[in-house]
Amino acid sequence: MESLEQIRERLLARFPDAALTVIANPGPAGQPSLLVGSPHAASIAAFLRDDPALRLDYCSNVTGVDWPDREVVETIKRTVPPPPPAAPADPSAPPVTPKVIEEKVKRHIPGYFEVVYHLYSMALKHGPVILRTRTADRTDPASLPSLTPIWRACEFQEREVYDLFGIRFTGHPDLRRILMWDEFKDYPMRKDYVEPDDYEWEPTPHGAVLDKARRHYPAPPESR
Amino acid sequence: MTSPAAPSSFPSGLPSSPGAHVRAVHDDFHGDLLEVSMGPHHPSTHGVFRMIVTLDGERIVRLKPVFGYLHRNHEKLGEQTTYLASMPYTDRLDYLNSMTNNWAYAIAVEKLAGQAVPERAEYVRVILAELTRLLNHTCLAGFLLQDTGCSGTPLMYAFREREKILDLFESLSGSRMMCNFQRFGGCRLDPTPEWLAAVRQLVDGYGRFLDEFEALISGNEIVMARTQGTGVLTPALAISAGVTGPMLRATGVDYDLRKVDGYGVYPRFEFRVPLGAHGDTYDRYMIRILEMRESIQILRQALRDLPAGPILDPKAKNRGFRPKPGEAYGRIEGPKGEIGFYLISDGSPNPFRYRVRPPSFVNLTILEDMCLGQTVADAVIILGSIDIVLGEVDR
Amino acid sequence: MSLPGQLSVLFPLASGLGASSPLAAVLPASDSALERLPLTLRGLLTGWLPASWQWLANSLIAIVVLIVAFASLFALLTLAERKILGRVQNRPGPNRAPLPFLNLRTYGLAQPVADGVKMLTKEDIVPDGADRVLHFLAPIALLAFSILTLAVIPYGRLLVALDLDASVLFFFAAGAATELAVFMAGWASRNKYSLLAAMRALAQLISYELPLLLSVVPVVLMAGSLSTSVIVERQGEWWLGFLPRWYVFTPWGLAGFLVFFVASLAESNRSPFDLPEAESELIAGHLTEYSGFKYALFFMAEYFGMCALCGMAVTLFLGGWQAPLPFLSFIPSYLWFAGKLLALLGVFMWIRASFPRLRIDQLTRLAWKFLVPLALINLGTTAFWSLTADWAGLLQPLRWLIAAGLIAGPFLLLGRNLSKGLGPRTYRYAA
Amino acid sequence: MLGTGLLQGLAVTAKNLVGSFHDPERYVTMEYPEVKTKLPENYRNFPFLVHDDPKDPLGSLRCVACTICETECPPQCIYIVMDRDEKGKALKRPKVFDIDISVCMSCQICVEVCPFDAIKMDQHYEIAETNRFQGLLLSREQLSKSNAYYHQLHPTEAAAVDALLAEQKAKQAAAKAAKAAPAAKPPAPAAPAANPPPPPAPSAEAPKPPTPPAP
Repeated sequence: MESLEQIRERLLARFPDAALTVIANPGPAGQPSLLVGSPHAASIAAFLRDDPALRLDYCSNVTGVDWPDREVVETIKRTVPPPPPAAPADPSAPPVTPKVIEEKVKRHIPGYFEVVYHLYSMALKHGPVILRTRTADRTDPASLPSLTPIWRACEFQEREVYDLFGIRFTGHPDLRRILMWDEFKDYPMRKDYVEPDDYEWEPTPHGAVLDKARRHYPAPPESR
Repeated sequence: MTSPAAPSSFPSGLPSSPGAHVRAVHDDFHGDLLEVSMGPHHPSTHGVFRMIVTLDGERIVRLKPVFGYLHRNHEKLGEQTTYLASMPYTDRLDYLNSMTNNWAYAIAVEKLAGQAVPERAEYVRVILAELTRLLNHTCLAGFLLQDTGCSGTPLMYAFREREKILDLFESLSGSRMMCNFQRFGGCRLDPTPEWLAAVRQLVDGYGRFLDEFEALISGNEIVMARTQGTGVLTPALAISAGVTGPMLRATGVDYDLRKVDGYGVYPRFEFRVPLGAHGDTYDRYMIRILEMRESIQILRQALRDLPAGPILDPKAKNRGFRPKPGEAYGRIEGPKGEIGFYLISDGSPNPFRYRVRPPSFVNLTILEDMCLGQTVADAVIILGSIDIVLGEVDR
Repeated sequence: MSLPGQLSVLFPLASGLGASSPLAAVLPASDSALERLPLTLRGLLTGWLPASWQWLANSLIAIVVLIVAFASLFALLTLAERKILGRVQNRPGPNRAPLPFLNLRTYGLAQPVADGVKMLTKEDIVPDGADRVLHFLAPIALLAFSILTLAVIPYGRLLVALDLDASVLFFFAAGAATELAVFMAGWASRNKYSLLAAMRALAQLISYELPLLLSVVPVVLMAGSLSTSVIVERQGEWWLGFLPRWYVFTPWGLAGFLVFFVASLAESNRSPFDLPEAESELIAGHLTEYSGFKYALFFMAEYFGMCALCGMAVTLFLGGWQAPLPFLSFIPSYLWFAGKLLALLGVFMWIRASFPRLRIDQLTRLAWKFLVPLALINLGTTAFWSLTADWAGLLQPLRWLIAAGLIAGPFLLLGRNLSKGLGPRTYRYAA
Repeated sequence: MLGTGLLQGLAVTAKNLVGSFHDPERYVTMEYPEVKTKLPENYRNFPFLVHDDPKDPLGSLRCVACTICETECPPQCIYIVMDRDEKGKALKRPKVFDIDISVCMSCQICVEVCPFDAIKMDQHYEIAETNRFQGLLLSREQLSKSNAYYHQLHPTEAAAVDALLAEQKAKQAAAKAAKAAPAAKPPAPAAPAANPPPPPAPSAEAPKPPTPPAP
């Protein structure tokens, strides 16, 4: 299979105004992914599915990821040129290595929602190509294009992402809650989700939960 | 249902099932339709699962699956516990196949952390995974035939054999169903020679059980009448809907991750991948029976070639495990289909994002397509042949 | 038939006045004491009454004995069914209920008692908005009709509660009414599952009443009577001096028996035709909203119906109370009947343990496209058999061959047509 | 021919019906309360705490209240409070050690992470309780079981653990002896005597951390 860079090149040739970024994966798994801008996501997905060299006909996994606002402290290594030697070079002295200074830079990354699609090809038996789409920020209602018209496999998984992350998929034929009940209001997989404080009394020895339980049930239901 | 009725058709250009024309017919045409809510407390929905079935006589004109009754936000739990502590939770996804769930999770974490696995552990994992496949397919065949109204006989035969496998799991891992056996970089315990001998004995006897089971069922005219030609799934729809596992192969698509990904030591074994031609319920049943026969072959080879050596990588770390930032998607061919775990690490002891790709959940997508135009009785069998476990669907 | 005879059909009370009433009949003295035991006992009980009262007392005794005997058989059968099902499934079946007050476990023999107590003490729930009257009447109607069907079966020599000239007709008329009760139950429950079950029950009734009746017609033709007692008497001869001449041992009889057997499985809602109560899709079908004693009545009626149909099959095809071999005639006739009945019931249970359930369209297709044509063709075979009754010598095997061909040919052709497109498959493997 | 498959099926069920009377391969039912299966050695069901001295079950607990198991427990069902003397000095033994077995899922992770072999898996499975709330919250008194009991449940594993502990003890004693004679040689780089014994080397069963963290 082509590398992700090559795929990106071909996609850019086809969709010149599409926003496409390859996102590196720093971990040992080394599976980079392709960030696709929302306006072209559906047509790019259709291209990936139908392109004879790729034929990514199988969308295995659809995931939402909630990236909250974060401060990233990045360590930037900077090479400081060594000071000019005061004395004439001593051949026996070790060569002066350039000094490396580590600087800590704080960077604020605004939060966003992300949907990750893992694509494989059943016809050509290769993969994965990882697609990502991102919202601009974490404000409600977050909205992203649905890929269900391209891969039916997204139908339930996008519904799940909608249910748990609150990302609305435009173009989804049947966007309803799937795991939570219909009357449920919040989106539980968001990082800032606050659990409801309505525990049943339980004999937990743990301080925090016990406090909560006490607030609701001053005495255990059947204290013996 | 309080929510408004779902749009009755999918966008054009989407591969659709043979029953799709029924979907297009407006309900007014049928006159009075009967809406039956099958479940969540129903004898054959395999757990707390509900199907809102609209019937024209006994024919299904609409079917909406409703689930989530068992939802406990498994993925949130995974984000709030350490990598190791998620392992016992994966047992509880698909509680029939804890060994393969463990393995899929271990593979994802090993990818994430770049952890090597000793050879002996890989072989033991294959043995356990194939035993799990036998276990799952045996159970499924029993449940499926129970759904056709067999008064429990095939189910009891299936459970009789399943108990033998569970006994093996119990004597190895300490628990019958919640094995919690795999670790990042190997397995928790080394199987003893006595245990391996017991596996050998089970493997030798399993073919006989399958023969008897097939004599009871596979040639039975009633079973054939009930299952052949019902719940047909086309290969195009199956691929598009991300259907995996025996269900996909029953439609004739050759896609087995053991061959495609060749994870673990599977490339070293000789086995065949049975393929169906019709994609109906009978094919889905028979493919599983044939897969069991292949599993027996794999088990024989794995038991023969099992090397000596450590069972857990010496560098493996379970407590205080903090993989480097990054992400990984690990998947294996579970008995129900592709079970995958998608992990994003931010360098902390807990995964930043922990996602399960559950095969039964995705396979349920095409339940309605397969059921349209069939009768209520078929819907029950079709659901049975999808092979869902609600612990995994609802997570 | 004479006028008093007709009267006796219409007004059973009138038959008691005639001397020809079977209840007043006496067995020939040549029979053993054991054979005459039931009649002797009855004579002891009612012999001292004046003749006009005797008839009434005898009828009451017959009713009580029938109900008590079949109620205890029902208790035994529920246990036997669970035991057989258990053993087929490699488990012991119920074996824990101790005998009341004794704490003695006798292989689960007390299980029916425990079940009965449980059923009687359960709350009787009627769904809100259900048709209370019909909901209440359905089990009663079902049980009543089931008991009616039991009345015309000859349980032994001269042991029949109601010896009508047209008892076969009576049997099927009463038997058909049981399905009405199922429909009542399904309709009155105000439950969608029950309603579906009721619709299924009606479809099943209409489909299977026909082959059931058609399979009986040859027997009636050959016996020349609609009376069950006469039909049994006709099967009492011996072929070559020792082979029983039961109807099942003729080609048309075998075919008729098989059709009757399959149809009676369907009529009694037994697996593989237990669609009205298909537990995997319809929870419990028409029984979904029944509990407690009403449920027990349903259960009981179902077993009564099963016993009646098995009894009828024994009567019509398996020689009724006749012994299978001449030298075995010393065993009383009613014991032979009981043995055959239990064996047939055992086969019912065996089948239940082995087969899955058909779908409703397949069920009706089996009836209309297989059983009905087969039964009709069987009628022709019977005609052939009766026309060639005087063929002897070498013609005799020829007669058998032709008759067997007349049965087997259509069976194979119809069977092939029925299972078109179905069959074992071969599978390919990925390269 | 129509019906052959059905007859074949009937033959199988008949074979099983007869087989269930004489063939133990087929008749696998065990009548539970009277007959019990022999549990495999590895069987696990709920943890218990090991103590060494049967006369002093609470004082001789191996547990040092390090709370590793408490933090690692996936369903968070363990609750530990360290025992302290009047001055607030840690006594390296638990004052409270509660396990809520209505929450516990018997995953054995506490056993795996324990560096002191103090917590082990029990095999007691008949734990029905009438008191839903307090009956399933086991305290340190209920959890404390003797080493002999442990040997009875898991003989192989217990023997290995005992050998390991004896080895550690010997090492500790050697270190102590070395410390007692500081003049002879510089103090060994062993752990101070006051510290708990160093954890065992990673074994095949459960990898142990290199150092026990401070409580």
